[in-house]
Amino acid sequence: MPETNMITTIGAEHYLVLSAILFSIGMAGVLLRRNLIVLLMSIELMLNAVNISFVTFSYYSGKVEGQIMVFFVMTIAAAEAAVGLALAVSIFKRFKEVNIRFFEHLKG
Amino acid sequence: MTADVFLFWFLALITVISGLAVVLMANPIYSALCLAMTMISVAAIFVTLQAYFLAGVQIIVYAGAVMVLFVMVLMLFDLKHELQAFTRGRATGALKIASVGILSGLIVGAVTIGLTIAGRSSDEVISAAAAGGVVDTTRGLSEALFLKNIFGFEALGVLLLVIAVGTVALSRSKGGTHARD
Amino acid sequence: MLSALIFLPIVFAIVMAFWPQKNTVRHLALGFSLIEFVLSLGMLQKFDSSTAALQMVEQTAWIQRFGISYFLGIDGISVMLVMLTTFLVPIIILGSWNSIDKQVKGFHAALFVLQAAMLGSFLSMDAILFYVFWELSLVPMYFIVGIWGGSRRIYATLKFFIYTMSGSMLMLLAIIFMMRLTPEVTGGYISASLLDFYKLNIPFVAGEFLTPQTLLFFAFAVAFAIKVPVFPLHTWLPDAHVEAPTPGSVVLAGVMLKMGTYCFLRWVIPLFPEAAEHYAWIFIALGVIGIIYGALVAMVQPDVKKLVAYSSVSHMGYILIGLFVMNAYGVNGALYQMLNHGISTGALFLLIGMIYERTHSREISKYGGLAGVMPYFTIAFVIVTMSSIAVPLTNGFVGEFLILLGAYSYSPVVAAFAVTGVVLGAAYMLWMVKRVFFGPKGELVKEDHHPLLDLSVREVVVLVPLIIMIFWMGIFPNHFMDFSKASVDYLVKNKMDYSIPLSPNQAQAQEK
Amino acid sequence: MNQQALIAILLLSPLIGFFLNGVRFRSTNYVLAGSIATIAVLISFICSVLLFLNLVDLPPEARRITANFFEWIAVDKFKINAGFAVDQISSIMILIITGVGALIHLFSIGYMHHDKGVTKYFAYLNLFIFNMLILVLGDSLLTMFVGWEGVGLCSYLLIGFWFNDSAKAAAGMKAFITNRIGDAAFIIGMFILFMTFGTLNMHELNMLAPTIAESSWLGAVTLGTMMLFIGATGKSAQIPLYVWLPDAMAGPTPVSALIHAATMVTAGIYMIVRLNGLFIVAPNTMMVIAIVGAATAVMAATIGLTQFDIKKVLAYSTVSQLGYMFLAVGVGAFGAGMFHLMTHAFFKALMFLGSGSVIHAMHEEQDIRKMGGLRKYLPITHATFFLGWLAIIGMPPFAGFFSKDEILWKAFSSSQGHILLWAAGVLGAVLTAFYMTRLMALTFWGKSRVDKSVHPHESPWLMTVPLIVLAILSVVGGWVGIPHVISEQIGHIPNFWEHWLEPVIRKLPTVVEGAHHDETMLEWSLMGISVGLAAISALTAYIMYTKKEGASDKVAKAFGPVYQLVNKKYLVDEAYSAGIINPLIEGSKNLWYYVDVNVIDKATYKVTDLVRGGGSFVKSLQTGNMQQYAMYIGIGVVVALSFVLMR
Repeated sequence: MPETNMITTIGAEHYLVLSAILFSIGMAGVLLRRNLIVLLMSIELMLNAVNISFVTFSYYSGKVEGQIMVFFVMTIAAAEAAVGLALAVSIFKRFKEVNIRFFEHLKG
Repeated sequence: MTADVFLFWFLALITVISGLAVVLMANPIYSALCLAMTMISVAAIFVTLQAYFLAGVQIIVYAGAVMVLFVMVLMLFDLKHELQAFTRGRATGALKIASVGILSGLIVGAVTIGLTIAGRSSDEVISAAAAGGVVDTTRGLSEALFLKNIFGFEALGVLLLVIAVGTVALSRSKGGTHARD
Repeated sequence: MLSALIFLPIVFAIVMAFWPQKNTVRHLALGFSLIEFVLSLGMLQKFDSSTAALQMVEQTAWIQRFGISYFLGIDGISVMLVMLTTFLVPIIILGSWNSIDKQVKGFHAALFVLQAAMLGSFLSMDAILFYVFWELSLVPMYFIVGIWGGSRRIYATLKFFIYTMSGSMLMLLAIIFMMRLTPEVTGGYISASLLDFYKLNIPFVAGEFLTPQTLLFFAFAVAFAIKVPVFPLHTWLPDAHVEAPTPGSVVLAGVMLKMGTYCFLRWVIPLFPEAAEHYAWIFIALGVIGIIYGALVAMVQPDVKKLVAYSSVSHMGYILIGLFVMNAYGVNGALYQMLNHGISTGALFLLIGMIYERTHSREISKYGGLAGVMPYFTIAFVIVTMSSIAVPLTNGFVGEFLILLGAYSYSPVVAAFAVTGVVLGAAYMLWMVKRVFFGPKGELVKEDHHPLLDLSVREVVVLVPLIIMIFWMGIFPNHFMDFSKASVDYLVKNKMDYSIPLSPNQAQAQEK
Repeated sequence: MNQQALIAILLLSPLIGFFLNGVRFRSTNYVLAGSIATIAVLISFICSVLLFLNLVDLPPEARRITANFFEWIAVDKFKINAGFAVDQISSIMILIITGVGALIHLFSIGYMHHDKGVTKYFAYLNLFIFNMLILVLGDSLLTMFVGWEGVGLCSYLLIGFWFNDSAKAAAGMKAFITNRIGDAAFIIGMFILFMTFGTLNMHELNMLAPTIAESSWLGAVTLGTMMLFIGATGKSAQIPLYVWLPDAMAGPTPVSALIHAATMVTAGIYMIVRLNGLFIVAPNTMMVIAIVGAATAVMAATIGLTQFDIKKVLAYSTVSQLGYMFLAVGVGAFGAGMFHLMTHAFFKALMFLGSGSVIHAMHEEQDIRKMGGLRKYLPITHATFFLGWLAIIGMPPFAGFFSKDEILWKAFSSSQGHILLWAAGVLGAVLTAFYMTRLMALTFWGKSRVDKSVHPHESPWLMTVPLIVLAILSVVGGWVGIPHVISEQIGHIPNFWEHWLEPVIRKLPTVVEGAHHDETMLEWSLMGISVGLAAISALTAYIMYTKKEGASDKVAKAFGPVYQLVNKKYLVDEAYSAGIINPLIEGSKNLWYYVDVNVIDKATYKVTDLVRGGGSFVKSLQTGNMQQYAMYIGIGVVVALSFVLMR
């Protein structure tokens, strides 16, 4: 594939690479940030990245099932955010901070 | 350079920048705002992929509901600028960044190699898409959702209910709603 | 018959555990063990010593899916060891009459379970069944040492357990591997029967280590070598012996070590004949090292029990050599030496236990001049010592001589090195006897506050059968060897293509 | 009576005596114990005599009575019967053992009557006789080995009889262990012979022995016989394993007489004579035997010159005389070896018992410097000892003369012989004459140096009767083997001894050239030289120790360091303990400490540490830090993905 086409012709791989980059950013956030809320946001980023992939595959294969998955993912993401935030709230109540290290208390 | 192409590059740039900002911003409020930005640009990307219904849902559910939830919690905590945004430990930090980098590199590599090996250049894909045509996406979506995947849909409903109850149970104060501590 | 032999002790153990009276526990246990002994005599009566065939076979499916069966049988190789086990247990019970004073019921129950497990591993002809019994024997021993042992008993038990266990793991792996090979010979289904194992023809390439037969051979051999114990794997033995209570030491030295050497004969040599032949030199060399090393180290031990433990290492070295030279002299001698060692070392441990009961010390340097105080004890001890250092007309001589003869026909060099054990053996035992029994009265012998009484009637009753056996086996070895000769000769002749015949006719047919 | 039954009774009688005394070993009834033991041996003696007469009745070539009682060991081709054989050689031995044994038993009743362990003593003594009989009667090497080890055991028990003395117990132990070294070689020798000839039956071995002498040093027969000879050096106290015998004098004196002079220590010579058919075809072994024998004879004699313990002198004398016997068998004079064995049994047993009588009289005093002039207190002992003295220094016509002269002549004339061997023999004879005279002079003659508190008294008849009988035997015992050169002069008395042994002894040719007359002259002159030198030597010693006080000290001073060295027994014991025993013990301690404790155990601890370390490493990964967990997931995905992609 010639170099010029990479820029001028947008294909599935462009979307997928975008999705990968976004996913990686999200993952970096999960791994590196200490604020629980930002952590949750990073997870949302990762989920969104996955959604992009789904929609891309759905579009390029002409099948609608990919979008169904996105639908489900969104629901799960909402639910996960709710639970995560609830946990954040209870952590905050106890330690007046939402640092991830308080979860170390979950260690046996 | 057509409008489509320009639009993709523009949206991609915004998505990546705002995504990076989510991770890098020290103040969680800024992170939240940048996340909203990302959500919106992702919704726009959905539009370029002709997933109009999903784009709408993305805006409403994510940029609307979820983001509000985040911002509300942040407000509730009244968090100021954090002293230390990132985890300690250089070695583990480097390891984490390295693993993330390698992972993204691997995915990108996988994507490009995978598609070329499969021998399906994007042109063919586009033509296939045009031929097959996801013309009426919203209708198609609803049919797929409510006819084919009804069980999954219902299951998700149950899940949401459980989550709702669980969330309340987690965040309530001891001794029930009326108790004072 | 064989099932009864194995499971009767378990029934005894259960009865023992629920026996209401404390005072009669020992009498009951003695009675039970005598019943068991009489039963085994009945078995011996029915045993046909003229054939190498497997006798009194019992086979029922157990876990059919994996071809595991409850498969018992007895032949000349195991018969005398079974007798040794049933013979020693009543003696042990009588010998530990006074020395075990806590949890008497538990002790005797453990002893019976141990007996059952040992008999089981001598009699089972199915790999998995064997493995079960083999491992089962560890458990009661663990408790016997761990509960009734000396001050460092926990260390000793742990060492003993972990050593043996790590060997067993290797063996289990090898057993499973071999079971996977069995469909080749059984026509499609998996089998754990030893007889099917014998039929296997596992490829062997000389010089290449990573071939199935070599690996399996070493897996089995190391497992058994730990139990024997062979030279570099022996260090658990002195510790276990020193910490074990007297009866524990007797069982350990008398029977449990024999499980290792017996399995070399039952498993390793017939299953992997090429590898065994090719790598025999390793084990013979280790045997020689064991003889000399054990003797030298025994010589400088300050503790009597440790001395005897190291002498076991030395004696087991002889047995190992006898097994691996793989000729009729060596193997017959080794099998005989197993019995001898069981009796003479068992007797030595009993004797040491008796003196320990009186003085609560095993330090050689604290004794001296015991012969003047306890003459009967001294006579018994000297007789057993003579057996241990293989003076002719005692049992030890016959076995040792045959092993050396076998070693000589394998290689004169081996015999030349092994024969130094004859000298060193005399040196360490007699030096110990000199320091403990002769010379001026030592610190412990002089003291007045615990009068050193000579042997009681009970102790005499314990020792007399052993001493009778020492001479009987030394003067009329044929009475005992005849039981095993047919099987051993058959094994030696057909070791490359061995399988135990199931009937005398088959044995004769294969002979031709 | 049936011959087999005779053999059975012969063997079992002392065993029964052993049991009868053994079960009541605490009794101090010395009369009962002694009677049981002595009668048991007497019964054996009667059996021996009957068997001997039976043999005499048989034609010379068929003089062999065998008895197989049961099959002892039978594995594959290795079949050993509990079989016993009485032939020309063993019949002599059983006569000596039971005859001299009975006398010593009798003597012991008197000697041991005050000892608390008297019953035990007699039990051991009977057990010894039993084992010794097995040794000499066993028709295969292995049955012989049973007795061989058995007598070693009894010797151990009897040397350490007074076990409360640590040194005595140690002497017993030393004897047993030193013997064991020889026994180990003996076992190897048996293996070599069994592998070569397929049998251990001595009769068959002699038959199967090749007819042509083996010249190689590594031939089977040479090696096998060499190993057996090493076994013999242990049992018969030759260089380098002789060190136990002098220490063995710790036992009761009759034991020294029976075991360490008359019977057990001669087992090595007996064994070689029994296997003469085999030894004779191994000239290299024969040469070694002859050299070792000659060297021992001279060396032990020199040590004997300087000892002051009456029993030690006799012990070294025994070692020296045994050297003579080995010299004899080494030059192929098996008959002469046996002959000397017998005469030595008589006069050495006599001298030991005599010394026992002296010690008894002196209340356990053994130092000859504290004796002297005992002749008037112990007339019978002195008279008998005197006869024994004449016998041992080889004065004609006493027993020792004939046997010693025979050996010297053979050492000179045999094809295996050599003038140096002869010279060594003569030197040994001269030294023997000297130290024996010295012993006589210091003990019985000259002035009394006896402590005032001690009142020596003659022993009771129980002790003197055996002395007298043995003294008679010491005088006449040699007359059964009078050499031809002498018998020709005194009326052709046949040489019974040679005649009797002829069918079972293979002979080497004599190499002395020339006519019969020259040979006779040579033999006469050699005889004259040795007897003359011995007589001069004895006379010198007599003068030195009785007439000229202090002469001996002057000589000792003149030789200074040499005297000290000899007096300290050439420091062989010290060399052994410094060179072998101590390094062995120290080395073993190090072996235990380093190999067992520090290498093997440490290695296993290392393995457990490894497991534990691995465990704690994995444990440290589980921090509870969720982000780290997420990282592990990430790394896992990376690894898995790259694995998929790289494929």
